Amino acid sequence: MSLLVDIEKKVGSFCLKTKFNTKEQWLGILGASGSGKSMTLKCIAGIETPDKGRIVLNDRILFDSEKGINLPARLRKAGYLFQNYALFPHMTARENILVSVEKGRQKEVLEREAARFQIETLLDQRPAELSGGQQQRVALARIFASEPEVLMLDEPFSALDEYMKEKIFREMMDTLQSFQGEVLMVSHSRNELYEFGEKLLIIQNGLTILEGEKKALFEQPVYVEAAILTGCKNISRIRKVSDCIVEAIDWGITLDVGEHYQENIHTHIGIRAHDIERVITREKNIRNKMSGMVKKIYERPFEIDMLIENGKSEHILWCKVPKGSIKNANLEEDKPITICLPPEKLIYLRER
Amino acid sequence: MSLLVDIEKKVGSFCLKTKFNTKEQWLGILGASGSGKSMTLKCIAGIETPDKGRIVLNDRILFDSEKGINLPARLRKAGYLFQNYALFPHMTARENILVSVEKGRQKEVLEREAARFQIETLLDQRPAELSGGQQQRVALARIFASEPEVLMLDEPFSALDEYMKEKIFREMMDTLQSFQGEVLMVSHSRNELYEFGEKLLIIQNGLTILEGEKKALFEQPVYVEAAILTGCKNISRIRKVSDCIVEAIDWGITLDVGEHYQENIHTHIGIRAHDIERVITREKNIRNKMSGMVKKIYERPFEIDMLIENGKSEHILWCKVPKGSIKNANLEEDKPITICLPPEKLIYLRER
Amino acid sequence: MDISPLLISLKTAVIAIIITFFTGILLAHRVVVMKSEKMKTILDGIFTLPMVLPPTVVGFLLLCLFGVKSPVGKILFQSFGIKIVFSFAATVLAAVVISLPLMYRSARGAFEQIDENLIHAARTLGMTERTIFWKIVMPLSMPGIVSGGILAFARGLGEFGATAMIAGNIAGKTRTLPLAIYTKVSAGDMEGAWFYVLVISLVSFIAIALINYISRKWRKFYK
Amino acid sequence: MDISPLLISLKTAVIAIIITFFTGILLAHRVVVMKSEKMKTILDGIFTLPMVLPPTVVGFLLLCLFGVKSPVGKILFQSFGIKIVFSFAATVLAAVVISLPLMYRSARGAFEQIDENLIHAARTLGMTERTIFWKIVMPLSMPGIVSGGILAFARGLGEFGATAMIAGNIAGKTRTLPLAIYTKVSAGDMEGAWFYVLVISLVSFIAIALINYISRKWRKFYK
Amino acid sequence: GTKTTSVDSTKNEEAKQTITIAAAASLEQSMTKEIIPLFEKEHPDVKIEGTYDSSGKLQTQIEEGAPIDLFISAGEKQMDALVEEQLIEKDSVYDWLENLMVLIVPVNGESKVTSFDTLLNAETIAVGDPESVPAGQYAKEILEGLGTWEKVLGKSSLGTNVTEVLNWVAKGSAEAGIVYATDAMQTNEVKVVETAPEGKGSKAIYPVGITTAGHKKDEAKEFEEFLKTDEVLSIIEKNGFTPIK
Ligand SMILES: Nc1ncnc2c1ncn2[C@@H]1O[C@H](COP(=O)(O)OP(=O)(O)OP(=O)(O)O)[C@@H](O)[C@H]1O
Ligand SMILES: Nc1ncnc2c1ncn2[C@@H]1O[C@H](COP(=O)(O)OP(=O)(O)OP(=O)(O)O)[C@@H](O)[C@H]1O
Ligand code: MOO
Ligand SMILES: [Mg+2]
Ligand SMILES: [Mg+2]
Repeated sequence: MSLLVDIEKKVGSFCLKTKFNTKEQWLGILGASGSGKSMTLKCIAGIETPDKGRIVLNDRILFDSEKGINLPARLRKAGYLFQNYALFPHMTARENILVSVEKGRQKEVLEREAARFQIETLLDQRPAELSGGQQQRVALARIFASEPEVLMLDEPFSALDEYMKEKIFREMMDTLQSFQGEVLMVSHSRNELYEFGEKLLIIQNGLTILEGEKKALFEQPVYVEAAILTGCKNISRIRKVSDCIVEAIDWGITLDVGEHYQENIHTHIGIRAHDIERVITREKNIRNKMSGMVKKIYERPFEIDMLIENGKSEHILWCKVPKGSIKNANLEEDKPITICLPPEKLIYLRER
Repeated sequence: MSLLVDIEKKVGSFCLKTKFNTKEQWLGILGASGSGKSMTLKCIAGIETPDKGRIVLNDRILFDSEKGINLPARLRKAGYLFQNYALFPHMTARENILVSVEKGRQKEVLEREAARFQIETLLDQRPAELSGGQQQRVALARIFASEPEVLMLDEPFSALDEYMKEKIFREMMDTLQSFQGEVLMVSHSRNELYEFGEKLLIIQNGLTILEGEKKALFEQPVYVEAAILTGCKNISRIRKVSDCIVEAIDWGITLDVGEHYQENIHTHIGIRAHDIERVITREKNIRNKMSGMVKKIYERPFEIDMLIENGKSEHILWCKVPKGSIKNANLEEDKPITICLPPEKLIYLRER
Repeated sequence: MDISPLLISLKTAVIAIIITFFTGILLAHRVVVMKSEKMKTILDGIFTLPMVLPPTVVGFLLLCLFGVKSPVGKILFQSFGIKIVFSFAATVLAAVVISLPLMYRSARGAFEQIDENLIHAARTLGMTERTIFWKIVMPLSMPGIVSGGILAFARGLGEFGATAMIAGNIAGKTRTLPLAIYTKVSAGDMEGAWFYVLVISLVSFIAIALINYISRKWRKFYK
Repeated sequence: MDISPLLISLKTAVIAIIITFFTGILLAHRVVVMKSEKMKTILDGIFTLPMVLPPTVVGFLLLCLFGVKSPVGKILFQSFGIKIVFSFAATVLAAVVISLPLMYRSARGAFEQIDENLIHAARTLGMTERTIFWKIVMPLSMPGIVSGGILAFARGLGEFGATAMIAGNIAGKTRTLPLAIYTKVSAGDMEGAWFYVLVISLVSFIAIALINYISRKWRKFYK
Repeated sequence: GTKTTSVDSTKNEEAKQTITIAAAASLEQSMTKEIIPLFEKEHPDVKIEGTYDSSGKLQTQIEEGAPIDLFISAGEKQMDALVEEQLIEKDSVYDWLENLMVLIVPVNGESKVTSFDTLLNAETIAVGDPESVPAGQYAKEILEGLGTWEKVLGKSSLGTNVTEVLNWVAKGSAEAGIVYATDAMQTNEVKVVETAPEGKGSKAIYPVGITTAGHKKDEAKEFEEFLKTDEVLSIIEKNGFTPIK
């Protein structure tokens, strides 16, 4: 089981250049809105034709511009979940699901998929009579029913409610364990992708900027753009001050840096909102301590988000603390606060 | 500024009965997939006609079945963000946005909205040439450009990447501060809704089951269904054992209950995954302690989710701990663990 | 009043619409999936030709093509003993040729209005082009197809010039309602003419109501 | 060879298609937004009537309606000095009446194929029904409208029976190409007939290519 | 007795010979209502089908191989052409009837046209197309005889068939027209102001002929002979034609 993709395509002023290779590993594709995620999947599915390159699925050449091969979408066995579902409006959910299932197996397949996606009671409704989330479930069931070799999910959970999302996600992960094929999932939810698979591809402006182990990429996203995509909320340009000391220009502070910092390479520094710690003791030897003002507090069910203003600069640090910890007692807007940016949590970055 | 809604509508076997009243307060609408959220908004927008009831916006009667009033959608000034955007496929983004703006103000409005949603470079593209997220931004800009009196957002952020989501969300919150109208937001993301406004409406199967202050609702969701929607992952039926002691049937343990428990009313008990604590000391007098096995660990960027199996029962408790705390050192699958369910964190529920 | 024109017209129109319907749709589909825009325009032109020529002239051309002296007519007659001119088959032939452009063009318009994403989705689900055509394209283009069907049926029912030329005007055999009306008018029998005008209007009304009803049931979902 | 039929035909077809185009679309729109399905079917029947009657009969009815002896014709003549019969206006009238059903039905099919959500969206954005019609409905139904336009133009260009009846066959004044072709064929002047057949085919080809080209440019986005 | 007859008659029905005649449209009424039923009564073994249209069209159809056994033309030109092409048996052709040409005007209103001499007072004149409609051909010949053809042509609308010409005059589209006497009888919306003066084109000759391609020569011959009977001729006369004895 393997999928090799190495394609180029230009549409309008947008230029796509994707290259990756998976082998019995699920691949998550992370990228900003408009970065070319859907386009990549469409090329694999055979809906869009790349300008050049090759796509090979399990030793079957789906596309090869040099050999002039371009397998029709129908024969590719590439299940693609359209971002807007593309359900057939004139068919009931049942008919949609069974559209590509041969007569003899319809009952079995229908029962299996309807149960999997909890749509037993909706089978006689047409797409216009289904809610957004219900439509998505029917679309997923339809793809599963067609038994593809590679499953490509374009934001599969965006329209599901959180309960459903978690439920279907887990169930899908379980089902997919037995799924004998490649799975690609496009998402801009780093949480989803983090849970999803081991491998991650990060796309930016049509280019694959990073490919690798998800943990490594989350810990060390290398590029500023990748850091933003993996959810790093605080990023600043840096200037070297002395050995092991840099100035974070956008935050207006100087920082002790760790061993990973390389002067010639790194131009930016980042820290995740979760990693900024509040300092409440008067201890002196805490490194990278900073005082500021709480500018804004956003309360979430289990977390508190704060925007912290540095006295010296207008720039703002974003900080997340779990609710209920002693560390966030007496937090109030427009009150002073002391935080620290632990050197081991700093991420060193460069621009592409 | 106020919006009063009190409507009934039957479509197929689905029956909608919504009633609420907002007054210069933003209202979040939370409900499972297919619960009638979109339908409610469509009735307000004038796309669907309720069977009976009234809708009054700022003293303008939009609909009144008794008086026979049914204002056409065009005059309602109700901006509705369609779940699938409903952009006009033959128009560029620019034309879509300006579709309802009078000639003299086009330039100004376009600049304002394009900047707000960061779509300046996409203005000449048609919907088919835009990615899912880009389409959504254009649709949002189009609604803002039409300057409605009530803004209804149907899952406005579902197609945005997380960076954009957070950014646009914050910006929108800021913009909306100056927006002189009601705002309704439908979502199944409790996080989004929690941040969104003070008031919350919880819909289940077409019925408004709860309406009130979001904090109160999150703390005390009253009904099992509401608890699930607000993200409570662990819920069990209960049976009274003795004063202040109940048996949580589905978890297979007995629990000390707090003062809020009322025998005749409550049939279920719940606890949020965040609120389950790991016990690592040998202290004896911790209440509601329980030993179990870690069945599964899901790692997320900043949290760890665990499924914990009780020795006595098959049933599973879902538990979330922040990463990096000492409390989750040495966590491994298939190892024993001790947790406690703090009585003050227990939620007492009943079925509708 | 002689009702044979009604029967002949009904038989002709029904057989003709069946042929036209499927042929028109087939041609339209072939043209729509074609890549070359030039080819599309040329075929559009050819298939529309029977509409710009006076029906009598179309009839004349058909006569040249299918007359017993023509190669086609000769082969048909000598090999199969089929003589098309002045037979019932000729009324059908005339109606088909004259009404085909309507079905073709309407179907083409309808096909072109379908959201391509749905076709893509169908392909990735492994559906063959044939299945896609019958299960997706056709139902989705129903409103346009129905329009085409109504137009083609009406035109076939009302066909006169070409029919008169190739099928003649033989009472009880090839005299359709339009020919009967024409004959009555020519003979100055206005009462008889009005009668047939009424009959043909009624037939067309009923047919349209029927088509509308069936198609409405079929695409009720669509609204 | 006399080219006046070409000029007359061109003038007739162009003026007729302009009238037919807008009238047909207007009627279709009115019918589509109508609530009652019964009313829709009845209007469908009425608007399709000119297609089922032999054109000569339609011409005869027009003659009864607009002839100098008819009330309408009398008023027009006595009050405004306008005599429709046997004038150029009559060729246009015939072409319009005969081709209107095509435009009407095609436009109706096209309108019915539009995704209603887009219309809803337009309404909530505060667009008036008129703006919605021109800016949303029309462009989205382009393929169907173009089909209707091509059909109506072709039919108007090829109109013969009704034209002959109400406009007469006055060389240089009301003799259109189809009439010229008919005359030539009847007279056995095959060479002359072929010449005019060629001319009319060419005109229709060019018109179709033009319509296809313009509409393709317009709706290139759509694919 | 009776039983056998009925059996025989059904047998006859199957054994019946069908011949197709093509006749000028103006003959349809007389043919279908009276002459054919009469013939079929006398010849129970023969069934007659008729197609009626303008003679020009019928000529074309015969030329293109339409299965026709007997042709009755409303003009000698068409018959002659077919004989020339050996599609009609020369020997079978004979002149059956004549139809006089008349000048008509709409009934109501004062007409500026009272005779062929005042024809040019009309603004528009309806005549058949001389190229394709026999009535037009005769009209042309009459007017050529009177020396006014060229001028009339400038004011003429040329009908593609006689019905059109008649209707144009009946509805007042044209102020005058030239048609067959039999046509003028069909409507009371026109009145005859003058019958064409004796001379070239003053009347149409209706010749009858048997096609060479027909398979039912005997029956066709039988019918052709039948047309000459007094019974038929009196019917014809009643309908406005003049038999040629
Ligand atoms: N036909 C086209 N012409 C011009 N540009 C296009 C065309 N189709 C797509 N694009 C551009 O290609 C880019 C990639 O689009 P794609 O749909 O792959 O984005 P995406 O990564 O899936 O984004 P999202 O998460 O918002 O769905 C976008 O910037 C879009 O504007
Ligand atoms: N025309 C119809 N006929 C029958 N049932 C319908 C019709 N339209 C909607 N429904 C049903 O109404 C219910 C509510 O739909 P609605 O779109 O309001 O859900 P929703 O709360 O917006 O869900 P989601 O979050 O998935 O979008 C659904 O269960 C749907 O199946
Ligand atoms: O235009 Mo025709 O020849 O009367 O059907
Ligand atoms: Mg996308
Ligand atoms: Mg919804």
